[in-house]
Amino acid sequence: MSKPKVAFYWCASCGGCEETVVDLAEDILGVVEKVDIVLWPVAMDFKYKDIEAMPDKSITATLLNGAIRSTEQEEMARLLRRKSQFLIAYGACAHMGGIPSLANQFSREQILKFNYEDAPTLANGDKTRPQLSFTEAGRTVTLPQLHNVVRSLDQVVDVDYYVPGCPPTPKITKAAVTALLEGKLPPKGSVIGPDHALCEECTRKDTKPDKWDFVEFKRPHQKLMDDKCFLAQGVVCMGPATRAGCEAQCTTGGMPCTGCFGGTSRVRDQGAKILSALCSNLAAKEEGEIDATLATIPDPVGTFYRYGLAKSILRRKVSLPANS
Amino acid sequence: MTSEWNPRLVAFFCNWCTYTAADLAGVSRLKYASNVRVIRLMCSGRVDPQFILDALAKGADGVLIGGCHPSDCHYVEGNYKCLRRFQLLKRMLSDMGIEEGRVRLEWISAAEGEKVKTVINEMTATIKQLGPLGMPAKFEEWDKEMEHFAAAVHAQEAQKAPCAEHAQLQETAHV
Amino acid sequence: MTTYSYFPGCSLKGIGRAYEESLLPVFQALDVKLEELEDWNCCGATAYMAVDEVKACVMASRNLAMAEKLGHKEMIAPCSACYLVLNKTKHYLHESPAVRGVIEKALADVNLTYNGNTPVRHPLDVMVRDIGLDEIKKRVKRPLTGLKVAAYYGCQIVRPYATFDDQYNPTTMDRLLEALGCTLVPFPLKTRCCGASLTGTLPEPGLLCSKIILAEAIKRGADVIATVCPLCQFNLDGYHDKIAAKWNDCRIPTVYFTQLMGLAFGLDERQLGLHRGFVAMKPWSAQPAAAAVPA
Amino acid sequence: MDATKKQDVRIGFYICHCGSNIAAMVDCPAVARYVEKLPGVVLSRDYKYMCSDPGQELIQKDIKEHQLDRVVVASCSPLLHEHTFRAAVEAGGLNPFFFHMVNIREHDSWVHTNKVEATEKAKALAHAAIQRVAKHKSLEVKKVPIHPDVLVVGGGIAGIHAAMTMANAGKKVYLVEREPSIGGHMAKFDKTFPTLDCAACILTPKMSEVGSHPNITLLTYSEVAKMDGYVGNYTVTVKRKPRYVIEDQCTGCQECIANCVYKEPKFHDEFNEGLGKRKPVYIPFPQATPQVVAIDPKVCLNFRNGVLTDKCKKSCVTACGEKKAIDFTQQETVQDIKVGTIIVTTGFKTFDAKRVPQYGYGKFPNVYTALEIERLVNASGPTAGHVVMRDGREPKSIGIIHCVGSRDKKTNRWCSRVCCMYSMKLAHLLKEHTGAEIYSFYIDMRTPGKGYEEFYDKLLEEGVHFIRGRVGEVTDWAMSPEEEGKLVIRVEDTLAGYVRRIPFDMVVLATGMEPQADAQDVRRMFNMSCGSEGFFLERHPKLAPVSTFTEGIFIAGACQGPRDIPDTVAQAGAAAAEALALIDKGHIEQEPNTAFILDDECCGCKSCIPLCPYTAITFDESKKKATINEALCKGCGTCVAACPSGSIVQNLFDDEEIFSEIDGVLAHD
Repeated sequence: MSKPKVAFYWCASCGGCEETVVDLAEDILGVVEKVDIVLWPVAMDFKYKDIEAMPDKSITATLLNGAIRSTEQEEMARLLRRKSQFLIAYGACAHMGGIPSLANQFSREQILKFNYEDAPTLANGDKTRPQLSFTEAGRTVTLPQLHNVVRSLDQVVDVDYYVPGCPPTPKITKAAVTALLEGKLPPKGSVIGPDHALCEECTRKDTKPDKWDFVEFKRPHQKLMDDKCFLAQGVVCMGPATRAGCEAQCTTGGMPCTGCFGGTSRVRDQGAKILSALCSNLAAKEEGEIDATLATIPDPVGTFYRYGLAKSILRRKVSLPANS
Repeated sequence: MTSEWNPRLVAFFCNWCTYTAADLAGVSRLKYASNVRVIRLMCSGRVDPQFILDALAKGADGVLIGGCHPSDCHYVEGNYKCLRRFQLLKRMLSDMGIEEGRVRLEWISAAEGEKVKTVINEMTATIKQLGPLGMPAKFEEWDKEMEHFAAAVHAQEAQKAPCAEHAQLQETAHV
Repeated sequence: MTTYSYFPGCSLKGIGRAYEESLLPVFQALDVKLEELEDWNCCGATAYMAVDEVKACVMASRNLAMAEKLGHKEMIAPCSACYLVLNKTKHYLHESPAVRGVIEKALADVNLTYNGNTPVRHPLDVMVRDIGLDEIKKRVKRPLTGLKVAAYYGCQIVRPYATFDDQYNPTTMDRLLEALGCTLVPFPLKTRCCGASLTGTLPEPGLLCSKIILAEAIKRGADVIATVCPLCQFNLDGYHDKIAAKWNDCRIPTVYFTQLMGLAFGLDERQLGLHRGFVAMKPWSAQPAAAAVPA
Repeated sequence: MDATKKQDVRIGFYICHCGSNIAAMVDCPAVARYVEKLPGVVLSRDYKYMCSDPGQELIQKDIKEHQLDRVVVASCSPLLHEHTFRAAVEAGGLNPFFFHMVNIREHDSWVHTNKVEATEKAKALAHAAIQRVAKHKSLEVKKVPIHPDVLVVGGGIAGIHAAMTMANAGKKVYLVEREPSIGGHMAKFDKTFPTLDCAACILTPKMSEVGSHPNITLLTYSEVAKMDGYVGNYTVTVKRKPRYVIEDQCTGCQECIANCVYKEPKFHDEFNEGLGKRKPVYIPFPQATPQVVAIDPKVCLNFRNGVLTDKCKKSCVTACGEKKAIDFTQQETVQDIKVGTIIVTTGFKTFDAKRVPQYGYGKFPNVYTALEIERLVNASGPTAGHVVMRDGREPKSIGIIHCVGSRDKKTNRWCSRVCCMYSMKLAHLLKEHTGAEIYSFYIDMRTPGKGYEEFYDKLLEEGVHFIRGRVGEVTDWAMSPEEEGKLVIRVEDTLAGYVRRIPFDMVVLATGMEPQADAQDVRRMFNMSCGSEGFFLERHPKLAPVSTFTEGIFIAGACQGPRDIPDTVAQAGAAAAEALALIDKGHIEQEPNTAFILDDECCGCKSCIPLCPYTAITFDESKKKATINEALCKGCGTCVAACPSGSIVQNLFDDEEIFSEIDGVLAHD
């Protein structure tokens, strides 16, 4: 009997997720032994037409990372969905839109204009923008088009499982792959990982005070931090609103949680919930004092939805045009 | 269309003050705009920011929160917690392109039936000026850019007999 | 030095010039500067108000808009009628979108706008609440000890807007005059009608109103009636012969509170316009009490 | 059964016409037809009166016949009838919390004028309820034992009557009064209208009964400082001010008063409205209860500025002798009381007549308030019932002005209800005492009560002059010789149609009733609401007139609004009956809307812990998770909204229930 076929693909992502697969180190050999990798553009040479030629559902599982923000990515997502029995959103971008979905605060035109015309680091004297098609010497080259909206994978196609994280840890990746290979799968739509928040496994948990009474919030660069709970030091930490499973790598390493695993299954909007928890615990009662404390969170959207704007309840800045 | 459009307001009223005030407005037969839909909670402290976002995303043009006056909360200070969240949420909503007048927090005591009327009427007028928020329609409109490929996939799938093939593949899935 | 915009109105330039003559040096003595509104117009009172309130408000609002342009925080209007009409106009501008619409359009035609930023204050209010009685006491050089005064406020500075004093029993002027050393006689008719413009149209009831006030002040033992309003002053001072012919002689001087302040501050009586009254106040410098006080 | 799946539920929907209250503005059959098509709905009916017996029976019958497992009723406010329908659902064999109520009367038909819009709104609200009720869970009502003791706050006639009623029913009552004696305003009155029986004769026996009742603990010269707990289990902190006299040891012999170093009384006597004088050691009035003297440290020579100096020769202590009742070292003490129910009867304050300066109170000595006249005509008052004015003369003519501080936009807008009647009572008494000519100036004559209009007729026959018109001013400005030296009332006589000036020797101001100056503090302490005028707000003006929005706390008397003695006593009885009904049931049923922590899911972040005002949430150090003490939780849901991982659930208001309600109200266009 043939080995199960597995595909890896990346869309709008930084490449970190691909690194995690490699980070499995010697464990990867075990995986490679058990499966046939049919697509892995970062490491192996398969082409689009190879996949297209495969019968539908002939890939057992596709691990797709990255958000969907171009026509090409959308097309690949749809193709892989069709060819795979299980489509797995791998990493924060596929899961919730990730960092790229912070672009949902701007229109496509604003983004293109900044990147190809206004960015201070730019050397593009002609202000040339990418063309969708270009013909030279009788040959036409086409480029994919940037979408107006950045989407999580499940906002484009049906997703079977989610592996959270920016990037997912080797441990959680291995757990997902093992579950797949052994057929010990949780209910469809599950996020692979525990369903409680990060504090549970944070090494700083015991130093968390019973009362916060925030009077000021600090950002990591504003303060030399000791090894106490970040919130006890007035530093915004998304831990209480973020799914555990990362082994608290950031907080152990001296940085507060920024929320890449997303909220728990009981939460519909991670940002709204951390906002609620933090604000409820301010010390101030008067409107003016409250505002003064909150002024120390200069960018609530960027802070609370760093990885999840696409999958937040509002998804995108409401006043932006659908097409620009 | 625009002349017929009536804004839809979702209101979260605390049981003890504002909900009672709305009852009082009723008993007093005060008349106000009919486009508000009240959801009763025990305290304005129960108002989860998710509720407000959800109401907007599901098609509310505005959200009103009503609680007891400061220092009058039936649960001591649930209303302060509501106020603190509201102050940041307001900023966040404006960053997300939602006009300030669409979400409002008002302290309305059990005796202020008249204020229920004024606030709802004012808010209705404000939102009529702002026009529809129409998030559900926006979501649809945003997704139109995916129609092309979605249609293509649909066409391809229609050519096959997906059911039989699918069943067969499921069997071989976990070998 | 604090500066207020100053809206004199027609009376202070005409029949009530003694008011302005005393008001300006008194404010100067208190180190307060008044800057007169350039090209001010009629406040809109009386006849305009009676015929067309909105048009009256339009006239008043031009003054308000210009005061805003002048940029001082507040404007002083010493005439009670001006004070009332300007405040009434502000009230309409805030409360009635319809009136506001008409006014804004009219102002736009002359390139003016109104933002509601300049409060209109009565000098009595400014003296007592902004400058303060302590400051005023410091300037008193010739206390008016022994001078018995009936403080008469008239109606318009407390009704309908009782912004700085009680509607029925105002006491601001009483306290101010006490600070100058005066003795205040109990005066129950503080806000009773002086006859107002009635005297011009229906003389009999109008004159009766004036007579009641004069007679009561005399009965209460007052040497002088102090007032804050040019129309009150005119009604109480202007018809003594007619009143004497009809009822009995009720001659008693009626002066502006600012004139008494000027006197107490040691300013020149003639400069304060004290000679202008039909029934003039006896020269204070000749009073024995005044002589007893070292200069 | 997994009740959260829509297809699994069988919902019955009922829309009530409420006669025409709802049906006149909402097309009830149309709403029923709309709801019938919603998922999970098995039957949908409209009915004339759902709260009636046949209406409730209909629900019960349908539950059985159609195997309903959820019920939604669209009718009036849930604050009015939720318990009625829950009981009906329970009687039909379902858990009472498989029910949800839609408010389409107070929130819809009564406040809107467009039938189409009102009907659409009813549909949306019903849709939300249908979606919500599908998620409802079976819940148990929590029963909490009720402490049988009662606290009555305020010892006026309302408090006295309520305390006596409860005590006679065998309940232990604490009666707290801030003055040195109980009796309140009524003790100051001379006679009562319309029967003219003497106030003291009917009140003082009740007062002494209170003082000696074995079930009543009387705490005078005391104030409630704090209230904690919940219905059935209140802990009340009472602050006892030092009266410098040991209550148990004072026999009320008053030798100390006779022997005070001040030979003559010379200090302001509060009980006589300052018309009389008292000594630093005093008993407020002859029939005071308890019969215990008090020492006023503000004027006693043994104190200076209220601080003990011990510089007086203390002849009072010598006079007290062996009883040793006087104790200058007494300090304020604090006492905790445990009770199950509380009756608040804190009464009213009379309007300060100085706020209407044109009536000259405080300026002209012969202008009096009505309460001062009560003392003047009283045989045990400062003048032993002899009506003489402050200048020593007996009045020959008296003007009584009604509505001072009532029915007036500038002061108080409300009618104080008692002034017309007590003004006539005083007119009668003054005429009786002095034979003076009496004029009463009224806006409208309000005599709605048993025997009241007849009393008015009697006064007309007695020759009291009634003039309809709001008095403009009281002045000493005389226009004619006969007005000289008199107080002139200027008034427009609206029946005769001209302005009159009438001179009087004496003017009486019928001052209205106002909320107590500290009503707002009392309200906060007992978790009550106030109406816009500042009187305590009843739970429902008609159906729950002595209840408040806080369970187990009742109100009676003029703290709830101006009223006369008969109404006050009736209300006090009603409040006592309500409290008794609660106590005798033995337990309180608490709404099961408490919150609980999902133990497996809580990560122990402690966000919720400081948010609970009742300290119901604690951190379990062994499990490293938060835990909620259900007995302390009052169900506000603040912690639920704040839990960042969604690991706290509130019964009756869980996230999914509310989200489905949001979904529902917006589902219908």
